[in-house]
Amino acid sequence: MSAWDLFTLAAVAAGAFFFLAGTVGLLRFPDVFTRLHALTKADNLGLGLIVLGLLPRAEGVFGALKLVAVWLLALLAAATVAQLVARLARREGDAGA
Amino acid sequence: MTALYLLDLVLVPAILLAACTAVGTRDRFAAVVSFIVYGLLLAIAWVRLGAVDVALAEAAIGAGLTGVLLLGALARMGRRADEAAAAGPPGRTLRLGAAALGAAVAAGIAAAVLALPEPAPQLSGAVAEALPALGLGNPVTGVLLAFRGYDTLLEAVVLLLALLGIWSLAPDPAWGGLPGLRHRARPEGVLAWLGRLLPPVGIVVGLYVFWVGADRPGGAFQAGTILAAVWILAVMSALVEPPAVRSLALRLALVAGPALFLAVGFAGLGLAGAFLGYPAAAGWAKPLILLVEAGLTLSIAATLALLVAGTPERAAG
Amino acid sequence: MADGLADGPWAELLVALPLAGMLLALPLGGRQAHRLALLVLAAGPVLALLLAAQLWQGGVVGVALGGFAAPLGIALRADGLSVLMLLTTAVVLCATGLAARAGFAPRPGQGETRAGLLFWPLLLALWGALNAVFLGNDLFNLYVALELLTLAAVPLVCIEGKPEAVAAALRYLLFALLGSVLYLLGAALLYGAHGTLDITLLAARLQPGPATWMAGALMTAGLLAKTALYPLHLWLPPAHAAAPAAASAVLSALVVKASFFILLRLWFDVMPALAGLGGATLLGGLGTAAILAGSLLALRQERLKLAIAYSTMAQLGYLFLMFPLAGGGTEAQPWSAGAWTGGVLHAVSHALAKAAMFLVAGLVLQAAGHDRIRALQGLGRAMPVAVFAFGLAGLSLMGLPPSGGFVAKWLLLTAALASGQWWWAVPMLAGGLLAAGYVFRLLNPALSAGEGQGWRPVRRRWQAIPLALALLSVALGLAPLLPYLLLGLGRSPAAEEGLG
Amino acid sequence: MMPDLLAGFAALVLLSVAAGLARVLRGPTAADRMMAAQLLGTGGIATVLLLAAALDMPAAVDVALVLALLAAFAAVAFVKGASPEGTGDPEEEA
Amino acid sequence: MTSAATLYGLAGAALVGIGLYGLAVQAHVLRKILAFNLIGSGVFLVFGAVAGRGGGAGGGDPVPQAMVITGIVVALSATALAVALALRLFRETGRVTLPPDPPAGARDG
Repeated sequence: MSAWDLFTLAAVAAGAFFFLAGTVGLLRFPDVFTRLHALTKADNLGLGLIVLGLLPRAEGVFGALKLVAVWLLALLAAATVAQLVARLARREGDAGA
Repeated sequence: MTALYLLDLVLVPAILLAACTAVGTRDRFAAVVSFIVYGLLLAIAWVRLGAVDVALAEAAIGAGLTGVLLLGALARMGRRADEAAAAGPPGRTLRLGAAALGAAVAAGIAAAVLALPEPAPQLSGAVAEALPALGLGNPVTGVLLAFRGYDTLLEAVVLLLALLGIWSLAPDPAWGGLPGLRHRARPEGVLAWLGRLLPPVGIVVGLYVFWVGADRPGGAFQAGTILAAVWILAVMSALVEPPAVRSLALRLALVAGPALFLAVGFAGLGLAGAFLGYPAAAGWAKPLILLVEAGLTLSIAATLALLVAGTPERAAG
Repeated sequence: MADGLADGPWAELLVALPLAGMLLALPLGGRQAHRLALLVLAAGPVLALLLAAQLWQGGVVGVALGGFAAPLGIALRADGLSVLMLLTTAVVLCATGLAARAGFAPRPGQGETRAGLLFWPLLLALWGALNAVFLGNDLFNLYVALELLTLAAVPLVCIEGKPEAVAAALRYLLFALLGSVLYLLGAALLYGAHGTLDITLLAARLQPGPATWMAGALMTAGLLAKTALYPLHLWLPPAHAAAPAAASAVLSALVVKASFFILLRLWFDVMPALAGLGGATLLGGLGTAAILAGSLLALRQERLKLAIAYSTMAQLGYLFLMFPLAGGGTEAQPWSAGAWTGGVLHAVSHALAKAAMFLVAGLVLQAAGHDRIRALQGLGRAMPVAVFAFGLAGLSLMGLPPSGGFVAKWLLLTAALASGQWWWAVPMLAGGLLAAGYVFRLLNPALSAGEGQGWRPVRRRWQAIPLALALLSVALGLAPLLPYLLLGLGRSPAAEEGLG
Repeated sequence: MMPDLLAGFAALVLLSVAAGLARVLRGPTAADRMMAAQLLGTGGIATVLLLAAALDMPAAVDVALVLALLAAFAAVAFVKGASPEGTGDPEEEA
Repeated sequence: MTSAATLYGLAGAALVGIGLYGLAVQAHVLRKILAFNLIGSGVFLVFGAVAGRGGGAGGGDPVPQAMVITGIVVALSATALAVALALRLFRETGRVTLPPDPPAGARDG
């Protein structure tokens, strides 16, 4: 097992840990805003670390760029959801109150 | 690889659980969200099975467009109480009967799947043998565009027919007008921002998926779906309006792909001696297939986008 | 010349031409779509006759599409049964196309209208789908063709935009989708077991086993839902009654026959052994129930179109008597071919007669503005030709000589008695009597001497269209030899010698 | 060795996000359900990437790319779907 | 690979069962459409099992894979039409369920 493999494993393991943490937050935190807070941090970091870990194994520069593009797109989606869902949650909260 | 079975052990129950949730939960919104998650899990399953072409189609269509269609319809039909809820949960007898039926059918199919012969009879060999003559590297594209091109031709027409069916539901005064309702978005808001940012990226990804389709997983249907999705996003961000259905340019875009496919098919009668055939001369088949795929990508993108946009409801200005 | 004709790509054109017309109609727009459609429809009978000539001269027509032979590619195959169905389809569609001008051709000076545009590409697609079904020799391709058929047929049901038609169309769509997904599941299992879905190859390779039996059961169930066999008939009467008359004519005459046709292919060509499991008797029993229930319900309707739609449900029942009558023991049976031919002739004569009846119903709606049977007194004097056509078509439904329906039922009856299964004769005779009952009940007010007040006049040439169809349905009984000979071409061994 | 480990991590990531299905089911608000779906989406993308590496199928990265693109699309559709008539924008002041 | 493909085929069988249950039990039209899609994807998984059982690289037999892609597109077409019909029904009548079965021998349509 080469040093790159060890790097891959370490990064992937860290990424998996963040996913686990995100789920725990989603399931255990008391209200929608704290859940949102936990979630957006966790899953983006998780995916980022996994992408980072897989970079040495990518097929060429183009393959590596694609991996990074995947992460950026996911980041974008998460940011949008965070923003819009927060608004929505506030409105739903208002309506519920 | 034994660890893959670990993945199967997670993935298969998750798929079944998502399916049960989609069917069983009271909350309709939760049901549709479960369904979208279910589509995502299926896409992973197709990757797991090594069928990347199918995974792409499932990711784009199953998880993407179908979910969006259902979400949009749910929003318009209202999540408030209605006669479906008023009727209360389905009766016990019905549920038991339906469960018994479902279980019996599933057991029958499972028995049949388990009884399939070993080694499995298949056409991989025949496809691999005939593929080089077409100049293609992706066997699935070879099957879709050449060996079973007739299926694909009919399928493209099916897609268009669904759109005609949806158009046929328009109120007469709105005929010729714009499909769906007008979307709103705050001009400097996140929606509008995303609507400006994503379409260029999506177009690049769509063209890439189309282009690689000849030699590795990808192709017209997956690419067309991606292009349709980013266009729908632009509509939802209130950046563009869908075209009026009386527009000639739109109608030409809708029929271009299947019409081109038919034309190449007729040309095959003369050039290859068979309807939907490609000339045997070296190097002719691949450009023709790419041409047909390009036309199909355009038409599929236009058709899918308008399928989601819906019935014409607003008279054109 | 004759050689050139015999070698032409008629089978391919029968599928491709309607689709090309459909694609062209959309950019052409609502002012011209009907002209294009009628032009394309007019080519139908010609192409079908050319294919018949090809079959007559060279035997079963097989086409490997794209030059790729099965199992890699998809084959089209035309035997006598296909050609007879294609001919019937071409004739019925020409007639309905002509009749539909009344409702769907643009008025002078009017711009493009919704129905005025969309009806025509939908009709052309429906025709292309029917041809694809009758020519298809690949079970997966037949699935795609069936979906094409469904997606063309459903919008036609509600193209006039009536709310009850929308509900009927949705119910129809859900039934049809369930049917095709079950069919597809069967196809998946068959591919898994045999590595091909080509009907000819499958017939040669078929190994009985759990996968094959399950596939047969699933495909049969799916096709029965699409054919609206009792008790899966619930969608049919509202859909066929709510559709505009020209569409009802095609739906009742042809669309339900398409799934039945695939059922015939499945049972007689692919897996004749299915019958050995009592399946044939079950289908016959369901057919019997359909004949009785459909006829009784037709007798109770107050609306003309609903009554005709319930009669379709009943008449479809006869088709399923083919299965027990053409089957039975283990050795060749002389009556099998008779039963098979009788069933197919029944499908054809019913198609012609039922299309005529629905087109008459359309004229009635046009003249009276409603189709309440009791309020149609004196209609016979207002539109004698149409009422005569309805009567002629009724003869065929009752199975009275000299109609095509008579020959068909006579062949089935003979087979029932010859095979010693006399009990199948009972529903046939009862169904004939009941058909007489509902046809007379429908005709009675029209023939009575009521005061025919306020009918809008209907030109003779519109009335001539259903008359032509009804006359053809009768002529089938006067000259049954030609279709009989045609049907013999390329008939499967199971159809000659019996299932099982 | 390496492929096995990567596949194992794929299973682990999938398992942890699949638990989010409970939040889809339980809610209580639409926002909760959407967030859970979002987590499943991101985790699904990670799973696909790990699988692509484990099975040595670089083409499967394209699936992750499409999923990531459509994640944003689905997010917008979710938010739209939660607004009346499905056409609004939660950022508009109602 | 072979046994994994079979496992997913069995999952497909279960999905068909779950979908049939939903189709029978749920009254809301959109829920019925959703259930139909579950059945459809179950069938596709059976095709996937058929394709994968052959072993080999790239998901095994490409023919069933192509059939699944065709099937996915056809299912989407049908879903879109069904959704449009459901919306039209809702606009016309305010109903989100199909009207009860037509009474046998209804006296007046």
